[in-house]
Amino acid sequence: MYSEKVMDHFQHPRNVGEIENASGVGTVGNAKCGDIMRIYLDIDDNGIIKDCKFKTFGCGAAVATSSMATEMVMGKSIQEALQVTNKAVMEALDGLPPVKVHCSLLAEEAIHAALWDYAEKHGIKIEGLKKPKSDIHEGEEAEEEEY
Amino acid sequence: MYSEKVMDHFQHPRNVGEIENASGVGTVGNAKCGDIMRIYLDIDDNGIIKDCKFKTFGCGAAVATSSMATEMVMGKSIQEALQVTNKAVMEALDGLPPVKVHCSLLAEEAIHAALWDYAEKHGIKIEGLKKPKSDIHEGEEAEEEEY
Amino acid sequence: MKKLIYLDNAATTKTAPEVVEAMLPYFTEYYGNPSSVYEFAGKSKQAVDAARKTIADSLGAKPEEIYFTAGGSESDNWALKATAEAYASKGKHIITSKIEHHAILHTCEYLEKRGFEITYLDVDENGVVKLDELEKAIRPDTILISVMFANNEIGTIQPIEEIGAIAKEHGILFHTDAVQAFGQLPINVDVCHIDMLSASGHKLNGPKGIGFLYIRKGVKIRSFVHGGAQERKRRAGTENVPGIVGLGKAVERAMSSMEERTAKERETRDYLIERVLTEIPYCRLNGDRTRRLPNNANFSFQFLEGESLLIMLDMKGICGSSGSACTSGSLDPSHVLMAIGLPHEIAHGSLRLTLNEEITKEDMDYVVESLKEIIDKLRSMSPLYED
Amino acid sequence: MKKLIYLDNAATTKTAPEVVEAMLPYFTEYYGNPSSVYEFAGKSKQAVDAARKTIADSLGAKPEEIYFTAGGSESDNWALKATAEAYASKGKHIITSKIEHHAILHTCEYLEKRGFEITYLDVDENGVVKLDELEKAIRPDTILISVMFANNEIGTIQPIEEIGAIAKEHGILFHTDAVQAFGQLPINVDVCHIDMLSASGHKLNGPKGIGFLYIRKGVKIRSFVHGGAQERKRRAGTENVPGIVGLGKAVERAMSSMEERTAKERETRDYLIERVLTEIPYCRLNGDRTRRLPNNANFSFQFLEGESLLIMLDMKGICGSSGSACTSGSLDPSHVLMAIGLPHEIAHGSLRLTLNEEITKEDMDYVVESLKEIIDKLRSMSPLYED
Ligand SMILES: Cc1ncc(COP(=O)(O)O)c(C=O)c1O
Ligand SMILES: Cc1ncc(COP(=O)(O)O)c(C=O)c1O
Ligand code: FES
Ligand code: FES
Repeated sequence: MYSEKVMDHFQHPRNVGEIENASGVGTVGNAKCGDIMRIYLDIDDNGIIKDCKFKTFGCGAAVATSSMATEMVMGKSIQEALQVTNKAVMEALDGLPPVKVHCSLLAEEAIHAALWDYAEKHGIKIEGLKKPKSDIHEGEEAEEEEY
Repeated sequence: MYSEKVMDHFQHPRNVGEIENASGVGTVGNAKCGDIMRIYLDIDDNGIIKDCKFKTFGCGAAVATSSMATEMVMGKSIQEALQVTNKAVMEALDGLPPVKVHCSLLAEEAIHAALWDYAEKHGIKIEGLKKPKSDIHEGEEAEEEEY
Repeated sequence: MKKLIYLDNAATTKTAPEVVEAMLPYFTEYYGNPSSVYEFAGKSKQAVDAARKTIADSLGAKPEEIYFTAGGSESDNWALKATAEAYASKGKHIITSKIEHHAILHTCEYLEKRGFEITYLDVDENGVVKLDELEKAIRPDTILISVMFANNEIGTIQPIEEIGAIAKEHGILFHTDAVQAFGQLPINVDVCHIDMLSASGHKLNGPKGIGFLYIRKGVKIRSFVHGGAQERKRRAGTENVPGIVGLGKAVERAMSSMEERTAKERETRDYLIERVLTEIPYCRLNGDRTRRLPNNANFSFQFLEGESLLIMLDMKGICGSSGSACTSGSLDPSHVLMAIGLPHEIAHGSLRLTLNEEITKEDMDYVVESLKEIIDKLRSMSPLYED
Repeated sequence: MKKLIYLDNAATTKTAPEVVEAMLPYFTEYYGNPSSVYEFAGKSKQAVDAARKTIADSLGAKPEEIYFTAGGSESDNWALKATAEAYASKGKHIITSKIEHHAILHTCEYLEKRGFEITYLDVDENGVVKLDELEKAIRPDTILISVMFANNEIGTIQPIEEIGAIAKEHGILFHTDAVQAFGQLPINVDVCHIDMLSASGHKLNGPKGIGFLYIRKGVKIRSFVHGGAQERKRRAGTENVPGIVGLGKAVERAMSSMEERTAKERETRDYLIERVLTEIPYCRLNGDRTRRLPNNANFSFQFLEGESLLIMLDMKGICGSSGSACTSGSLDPSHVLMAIGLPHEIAHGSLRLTLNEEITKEDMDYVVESLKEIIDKLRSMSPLYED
């Protein structure tokens, strides 16, 4: 069902945990399945993500995409981090089954939420970042036809 | 599907053939399946059935019941022959599958038709014998439920 | 063992030993439910996917257009009933033929009782559907044309490509019951514009109790069996994994051997037809002489009745049929033989012999000699003969 | 080979080797179509009749009340849809429960769209249908009560005898989905006043793709699959002879071993439940502690999610499930766990382990140790834990 990369990240998730006094924390829930993800960011004065950790209550795909997403944003600038979309994460994981595409949105949205938290705390505005919803719905991906 | 006795009479039908100048000949068709049976009777002056032959265009059960019925009426008086009902023939054959019960009516009706022919030719009336229909329908037997 | 010449391959076939072989591991080793999460069940899922792909490839279809069912009858019921439901708002008229299998005809009767109107197309004396009648039967409210690919009794192959073209031209869905044709004839669903196609495993040396319905992507029919999310939510029920694997293997086998196998069957069959027609009087071949399934021969012998003939053949170790096996509970003469215009008593004396690749000309010699003897005997008992 | 502890016997079971053994001759040796006239097919017919008798005997039913189908889902669909059709003139109200299998629930939804009204009975916190609610739900136009014999997720056994008595008292037909119970619990259709009963072969070490519907004589439902005259004209399609034979053998096997087998399963299962409940914190057992299927355990572990748990168990060679296999396409939490009142996030962390007779206490020790390790790991990753 899952690719080898997904299984690897699921079995050995990178960057699990919390960051004390994080620069930004974002928690999102997935309205579709009820799963929850929280991301902690440590951002230095140059706007570079120095550290990133996550906690996930979710399926295998959720764990793996969180893990991969934290790896992908690490060391990046805020603007670069905004490019880490769920599609990019999925590609890096060699894909997800169609029914699991929505799980990858959790990671993307949690990063956005953490960045938003950071921006609010520091009173700045991040170009291209919209206020995250606490519950995300997916819109893009093609649903399996229902019969 | 068929009992051993039915198979025996089917494989080695008794009294197949025609009787020249028969005392009575009866032909009946089965409205249900389209099959046809003809019975020839040779009746002596004392009203005893001396010989009996048949021809059948019909299924295994039709052949076997014809064969058995001819054996059963042979040597009998006309009144006794009237007692050779399809039930009696079926019993003598150790039964027929439900869907084949109607076939046994052919033999009974053919005997009746031959006796009627005999009675007409000789200008007599046989007690208890009704004018046979050329096409017989069954009424008695229980139909399989249709769903 | 008693001699056995099995000539009823249109009723059902022997499951090929390699098909059974392929199925076996899925009973006791990889018995997992393909819908389960754990890796162990992945084996079952892969096997199901592989079979689906084999079947799709054999028809020029996509794997996601193949839906497994319990057999031809379920497929036929599904196609007709679900189309009727899904498209009822567009119209309530369906066109089929007079010589369909009962799985179609009785389903049509069911639909008639529920307000649908069915046109039953006539066939010519060889059992070929009349295309001009089809054209004329089409109405604005026609939602479906269902015509079988080849007939199970007389083997006649229908002009499916032409029918498909007509259906397409009028924007009407086209279903074909290919239960007899699949595995015997090459079929491409695109070439023939087929929207739905029914097939059954046990007719092509696969297992009984498994079949499929091909549903072209975009056709909006729903489930016939509701429940779990199997078969892309369109057909509920735990997948019959061994059955599906067996079906896949049977299709692989049938496709790769088709040319050679059917050539051999055709030759042996033609030898039989030739001998019967020349050596047995008062006899006719039913169905088209050439446009017929390679393994099918269907004769009518005057002055005798089919069941007696069958039983006597059986006593000689020859398995044949008269009408179709599924209707042997019934006493009516074959609706197919009536539709090609045979009178009742001739239809009654019909015999279908359907070959497989193992049947030889020597077998046929034995069959012909047996037939001659039996037919003589039955005719001598018949009140219709020598009248 | 990798360690494999198969604890998903409610999803499907291994086909017993003696069942496969019994089936084999009917693939390649006695492959005849049971409806055929010749003697060769008699072997198939006798085998089908024998299986039918075994099954009927096991339920206290008559052989002619057993109709073979392709499995539990078809049986459920047939029972509901055909009753709805046949009795629509009497009324359009059906009563079922909130914890039925989707084969029932989705069929009910289908009927709702077609003008039927369905009452879904509540269950108590153990998953037992509330009899007083049932009494209250009955109306003059109620035509059917359908309540499952035992639940597939939490194993709760329903008060079927009482429900049957209520149905009978009100002259309402009573169907029960016994797919999980049949073979695990003794069932007598007369004692329980059951009018229709669904069962599926692969849940009791029989083959997949075969099941049956018991229909009490006199119940006027018609065909679901129309076509040939098989199954007393009520279920068309060439009989799946090997499947039927296998089902017969599986039933024979299940009935003769029931007492001993279920006693062993119950003991091993209770050992598991005891250890899990005492050794793993934030955990509950779902379903009734004693009124449950002998092989079923269903736990909820707080702060973690089911799929992750399943995958990690899988990596240790343990096959379990969360919700039912048939719904694993879906993301909704189990409707059964919701119906017994679990909040969403607890329902989400549920695990069903269903045993077979081969599972030992040593296996369970391994399962418990694995569970502890995995649950620790998942909880440490959870944003809900130690909040
Ligand atoms: C209670 C119940 N009913 C019906 C079914 C459906 O049975 P099948 O998958 O054999 O069609 C199942 C199992 O999936 C079940 O557990
Ligand atoms: C043309 C045709 N359609 C449908 C069927 C039904 O198939 P099954 O018996 O596998 O359900 C048959 C065979 O019986 C057939 O010959
Ligand atoms: S199913 Fe909820 S995150 Fe994947
Ligand atoms: S079926 Fe016609 S006489 Fe038996």
